[in-house]
Amino acid sequence: MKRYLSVVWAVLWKDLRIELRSKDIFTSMAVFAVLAVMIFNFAFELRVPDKTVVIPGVLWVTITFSGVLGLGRAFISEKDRGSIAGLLLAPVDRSAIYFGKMLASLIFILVVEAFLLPLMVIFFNTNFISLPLILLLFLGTLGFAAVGTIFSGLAVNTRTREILLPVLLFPVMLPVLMAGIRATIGFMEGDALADMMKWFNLIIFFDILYIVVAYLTFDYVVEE
Amino acid sequence: MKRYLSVVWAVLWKDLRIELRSKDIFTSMAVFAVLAVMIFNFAFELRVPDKTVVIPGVLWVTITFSGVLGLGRAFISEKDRGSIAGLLLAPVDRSAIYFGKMLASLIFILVVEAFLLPLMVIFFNTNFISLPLILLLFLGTLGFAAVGTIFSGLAVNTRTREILLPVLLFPVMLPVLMAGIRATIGFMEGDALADMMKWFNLIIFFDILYIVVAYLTFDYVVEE
Amino acid sequence: MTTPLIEVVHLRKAFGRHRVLKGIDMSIEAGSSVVMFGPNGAGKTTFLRILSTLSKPTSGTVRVSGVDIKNNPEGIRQYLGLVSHAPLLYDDLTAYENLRFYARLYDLDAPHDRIRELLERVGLWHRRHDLVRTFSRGMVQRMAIARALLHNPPILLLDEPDTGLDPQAAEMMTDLLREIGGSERTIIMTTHHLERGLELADRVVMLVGGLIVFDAPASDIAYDQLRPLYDQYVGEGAVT
Amino acid sequence: MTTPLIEVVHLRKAFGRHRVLKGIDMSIEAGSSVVMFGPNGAGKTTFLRILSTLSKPTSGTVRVSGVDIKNNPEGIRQYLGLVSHAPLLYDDLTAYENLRFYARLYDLDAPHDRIRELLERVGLWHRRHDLVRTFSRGMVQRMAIARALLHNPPILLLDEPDTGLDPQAAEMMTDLLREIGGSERTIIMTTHHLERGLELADRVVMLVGGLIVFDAPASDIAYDQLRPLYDQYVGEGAVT
Amino acid sequence: MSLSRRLLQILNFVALIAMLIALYMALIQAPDAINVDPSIRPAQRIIYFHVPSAWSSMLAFFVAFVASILYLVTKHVRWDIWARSAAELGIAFTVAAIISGSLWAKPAWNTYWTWDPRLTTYTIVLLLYIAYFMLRGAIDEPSRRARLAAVYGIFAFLSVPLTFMSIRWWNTIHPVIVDAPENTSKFGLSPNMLTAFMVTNAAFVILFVTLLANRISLGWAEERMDALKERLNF
Ligand code: HEM
Ligand SMILES: Nc1ncnc2c1ncn2[C@@H]1O[C@H](COP(=O)(O)OP(=O)(O)OP(=O)(O)O)[C@@H](O)[C@H]1O
Ligand SMILES: Nc1ncnc2c1ncn2[C@@H]1O[C@H](COP(=O)(O)OP(=O)(O)OP(=O)(O)O)[C@@H](O)[C@H]1O
Ligand SMILES: [Mg+2]
Ligand SMILES: [Mg+2]
Repeated sequence: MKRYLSVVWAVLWKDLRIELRSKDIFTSMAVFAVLAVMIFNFAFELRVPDKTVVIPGVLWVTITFSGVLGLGRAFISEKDRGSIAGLLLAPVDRSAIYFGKMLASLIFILVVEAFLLPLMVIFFNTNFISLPLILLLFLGTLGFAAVGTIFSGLAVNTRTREILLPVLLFPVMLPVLMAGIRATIGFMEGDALADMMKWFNLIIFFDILYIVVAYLTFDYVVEE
Repeated sequence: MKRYLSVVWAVLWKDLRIELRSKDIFTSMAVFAVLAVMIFNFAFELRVPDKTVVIPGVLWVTITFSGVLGLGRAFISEKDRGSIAGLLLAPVDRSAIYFGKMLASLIFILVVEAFLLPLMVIFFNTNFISLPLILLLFLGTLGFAAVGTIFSGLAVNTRTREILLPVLLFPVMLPVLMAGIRATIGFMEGDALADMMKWFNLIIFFDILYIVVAYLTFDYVVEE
Repeated sequence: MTTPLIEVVHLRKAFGRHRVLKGIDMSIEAGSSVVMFGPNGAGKTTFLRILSTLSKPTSGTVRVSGVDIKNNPEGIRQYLGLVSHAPLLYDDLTAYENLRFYARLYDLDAPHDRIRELLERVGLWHRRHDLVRTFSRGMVQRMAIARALLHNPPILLLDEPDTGLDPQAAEMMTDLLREIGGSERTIIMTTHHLERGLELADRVVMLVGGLIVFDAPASDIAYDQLRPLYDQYVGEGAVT
Repeated sequence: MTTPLIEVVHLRKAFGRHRVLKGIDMSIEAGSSVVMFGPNGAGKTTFLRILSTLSKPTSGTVRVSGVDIKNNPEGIRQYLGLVSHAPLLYDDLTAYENLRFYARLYDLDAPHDRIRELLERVGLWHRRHDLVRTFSRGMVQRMAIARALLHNPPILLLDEPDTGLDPQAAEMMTDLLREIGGSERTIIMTTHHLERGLELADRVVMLVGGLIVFDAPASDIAYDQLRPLYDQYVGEGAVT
Repeated sequence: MSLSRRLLQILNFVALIAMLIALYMALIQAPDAINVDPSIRPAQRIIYFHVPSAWSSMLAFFVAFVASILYLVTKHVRWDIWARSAAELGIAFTVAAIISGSLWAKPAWNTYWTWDPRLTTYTIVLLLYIAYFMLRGAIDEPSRRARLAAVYGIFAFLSVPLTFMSIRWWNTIHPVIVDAPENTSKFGLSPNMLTAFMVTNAAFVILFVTLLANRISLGWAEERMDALKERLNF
């Protein structure tokens, strides 16, 4: 077990190191978040009477977008010099590699969210942040990173990528996204927390499902 | 001139051929576009009295974001086996390479739009498509592809790579994006075509400006 | 007779309709150095990739110490070191960081000393803080060798490990290989540099068109007979 | 005396603070074959990339037929063929499509016949409809050579063109190079395979640490003196 | 060398005088605006800081634009130094204009910030040049950095004029002075105010030129230091 965790950590450390090498990555993400919110602001400004109605949509779309951007990169560094093969040669259960890369993706998306939330509060001039919302975002992001990482791995495998990526990613992510949006809307409208437990449960259920399935299938995704 | 056009065509053909093989760029753009529209649709369904008010915003935002995703990959095939160097060795004005890649990006984004429009009509249950709108989209996309292609070349030369692309591209694209949104709102509200000429003129003006500047500067972007 | 370290039985591999390995049988004793020659596209890389567990055969089995590698790939990977056509390095990590990362994956004790030792051997210690991205081809290949030897694996699978190395680096590599793993180190290596291959080999194999056409102890082969022998067995050597 | 075809004057190149080429002067007559040896990291690739217009020198000039390549890079590229460390091919195009693409870039007449001729020469005609992604290393290298020779360029810049080639393919390459461009073809080539280099060369240059330390006609060098000579000039050959 | 240093000192001195004059014109010579509510008349004097800052920022970006073009044409480091110096000052003036605008907005519009097109487009200009410096930061090799930044500097400037036009094309709450006569009624400046307005603008241009000259000579010093470091293999 210690061995397993140390491999997870090694992979995570390596991904973080590569990303941090370009120190400006976080500034880029922050500026990106500003821009995205500004574009939305422009887009909805003239027509939507109360801009706060668009907050849930803007929030989840921005996260999805920056997430897709980030996940697309997750395995790109592995293609550099065939280095994915270097990982696969490690004498360790390959799921450790999966968890390392998944955690790295999770951290990147969470960092973007940490920039995005206060920014949206400023731009939309409404404080919609609450502890349950943060929990919700975390859970949603977890599922997103879990599925996204394995699909990103599919994308480097030439044989499977064409068929699987689009077909799978889209329907698979939808339950979590929908539940996330519904729950966010619920928060904005001040619904009772109890009412929203069903969304939370749905997301947690899917998170667990995704992670278990990813754990079981990752080996097949990367093998040749 | 014939020589020049034949190089433009060669580069365009090559990019299309590779894309038709792997469908990488197209699928990631399309998946994102579908996700974004669905998210918006769900997000606004419950909260906005009349969903059609968000159509212009959703339309342009989705195009911009999925466009950036596609553009980020525009130069990735060139990194495969150092093949960008192969292009740069060609005894030809490098702007021909620019136009070839720009047209390829343009086509990818247009194809995504061709999917997106009917999809939005179905989801929002309003037929907002009209010939002037299509023309508008085309003009907007042209400027977007023109700038996006050259910035994609800029971004691959940096340490942060794809992440930097939206940061560079969005603020530059904003004039066109704003004009596009305003004009779309005009269409939706049935403004007279004459009133909207100023937006069309603005977009056309920027399109020409961007293409000319890109034509003049591309050489500097790819040289080492 | 003891069981050989590596046993390959009826190994076949096809990519779609294209049959690359057409039934390979081979057994390799612990401590031996097998050098494999063969024309481009013969299937050498495919063979080594299967042995390294990176690729799965279409049919046939590979046993290491009597255990089918299908059944316990993780256990076997610990004992393998691979130099492949791709150097398996991260462009955006420095030389040191790359090896540090692999040291973690292989759970080495005292990684720093080991990394230092190897980087000094391949002549890159003074460049350890430079990104691999900025290395020349030969420097990258030196790194690839250091990476493969990091965990001191008893079995070495080397796919043209000498490409891009300057003559002195190639000699350094030969010395390194002789030292590693003690008397039990087993090497399976491909190369197109016949003389250099023969120098390291105690067994020479030729693979042509997915079949082994020649297999003999290196001591049976005279240095200047090698090229005629190669031509004889490999034939006109068009790509298959 | 006529002006030499290629003149390199005080050429320097630094990457940031790292000085790679430290002042190279050289002139090359039309029709000659210059082979360049040197340890890993000496700057050979950097030198060839500058000649090929892919990289710009920090200072110094390169003139081809008396014209500074800065001033008319497009005009000069027509006459250059480059084999670099990267094969400059698209993984997701077939062998034929790759060459077809380059034929368009170079505006060849009768591209089909020329592509067929070259693919047959490098032994890949029967594999023309396979993606380059599925090729073995040597096959990719053969493709890289075919690509570089496609437009029959009078000046060939070859950076270790023999890597990954099997012995017969290497001979095929040597023959191909002898034929191409007629008596006026000029070759600048690097390789770590000293014997093969000497065979093709009529002038041998050694580059060490960014400086030319040896430059002599190939006819002055006896085959078996080459390695001692190399060791003498290159020294211990640690990476610089 | 010493001549240019002397010139720089003269310039510094001139700028100091100009700023003092500007201060006098803005605070003492210019009359109160009579067409605004008495309670915000003192705040109205921000115009003598706000508009010159905004205009100087655009001038700075224009200089950066021209220097970028010259860099690509000549490949001389001088123009890279000019471009990055001017862009940096442009950012500084932009921030000054935004802060002063915000301070004015509080009394005038009863909020520090609103997403009015003028304010938005101006923020975008700020982001454009932040992106410009991020691009610079993401490239290590000096000549490549200069080259790619120059390309971006050209594109970035293309949308700057749009900011200037935004108040003229869109209905915004942000006032316009320099425009077609029919729109100027509300915010017209009296002749006395106009003098002060012009003088402060001129003073800011002098300030900008002075700062630019100083920044450029600093840029050269940086360049020399890098060269020295390289020689010492530092
Ligand atoms: C944070 C808020 C503000 C920002 C970012 C801002 C930005 C700018 C910019 C960029 C300009 C120069 C461009 C041009 O002249 O077209 C400008 C000019 C000007 N600003 Fe502001 N401004 C702000 C607030 C205000 C406020 C509250 C007032 C007064 C009520 C004001 C009055 C003016 C005037 C009178 C001009 C000159 C307009 C002209 O050139 O015709 N600004 N502002
Ligand atoms: N992924 C793949 N898909 C289809 N065919 C493949 C794939 N990988 C290899 N091949 C084919 O298998 C054959 C053997 O390839 P392999 O790489 O094993 O050759 P090799 O003996 O290593 O040659 P070289 O000396 O050139 O490295 C080649 O014909 C190659 O085209
Ligand atoms: N982009 C770069 N950035 C920094 N340093 C570089 C870069 N490219 C090359 N170098 C350095 O320049 C030196 C010479 O590299 P070059 O590739 O020219 O060597 P080479 O003679 O071709 O070696 P090899 O025989 O290994 O191919 C090396 O020290 C290398 O690290
Ligand atoms: Mg091989
Ligand atoms: Mg080299």
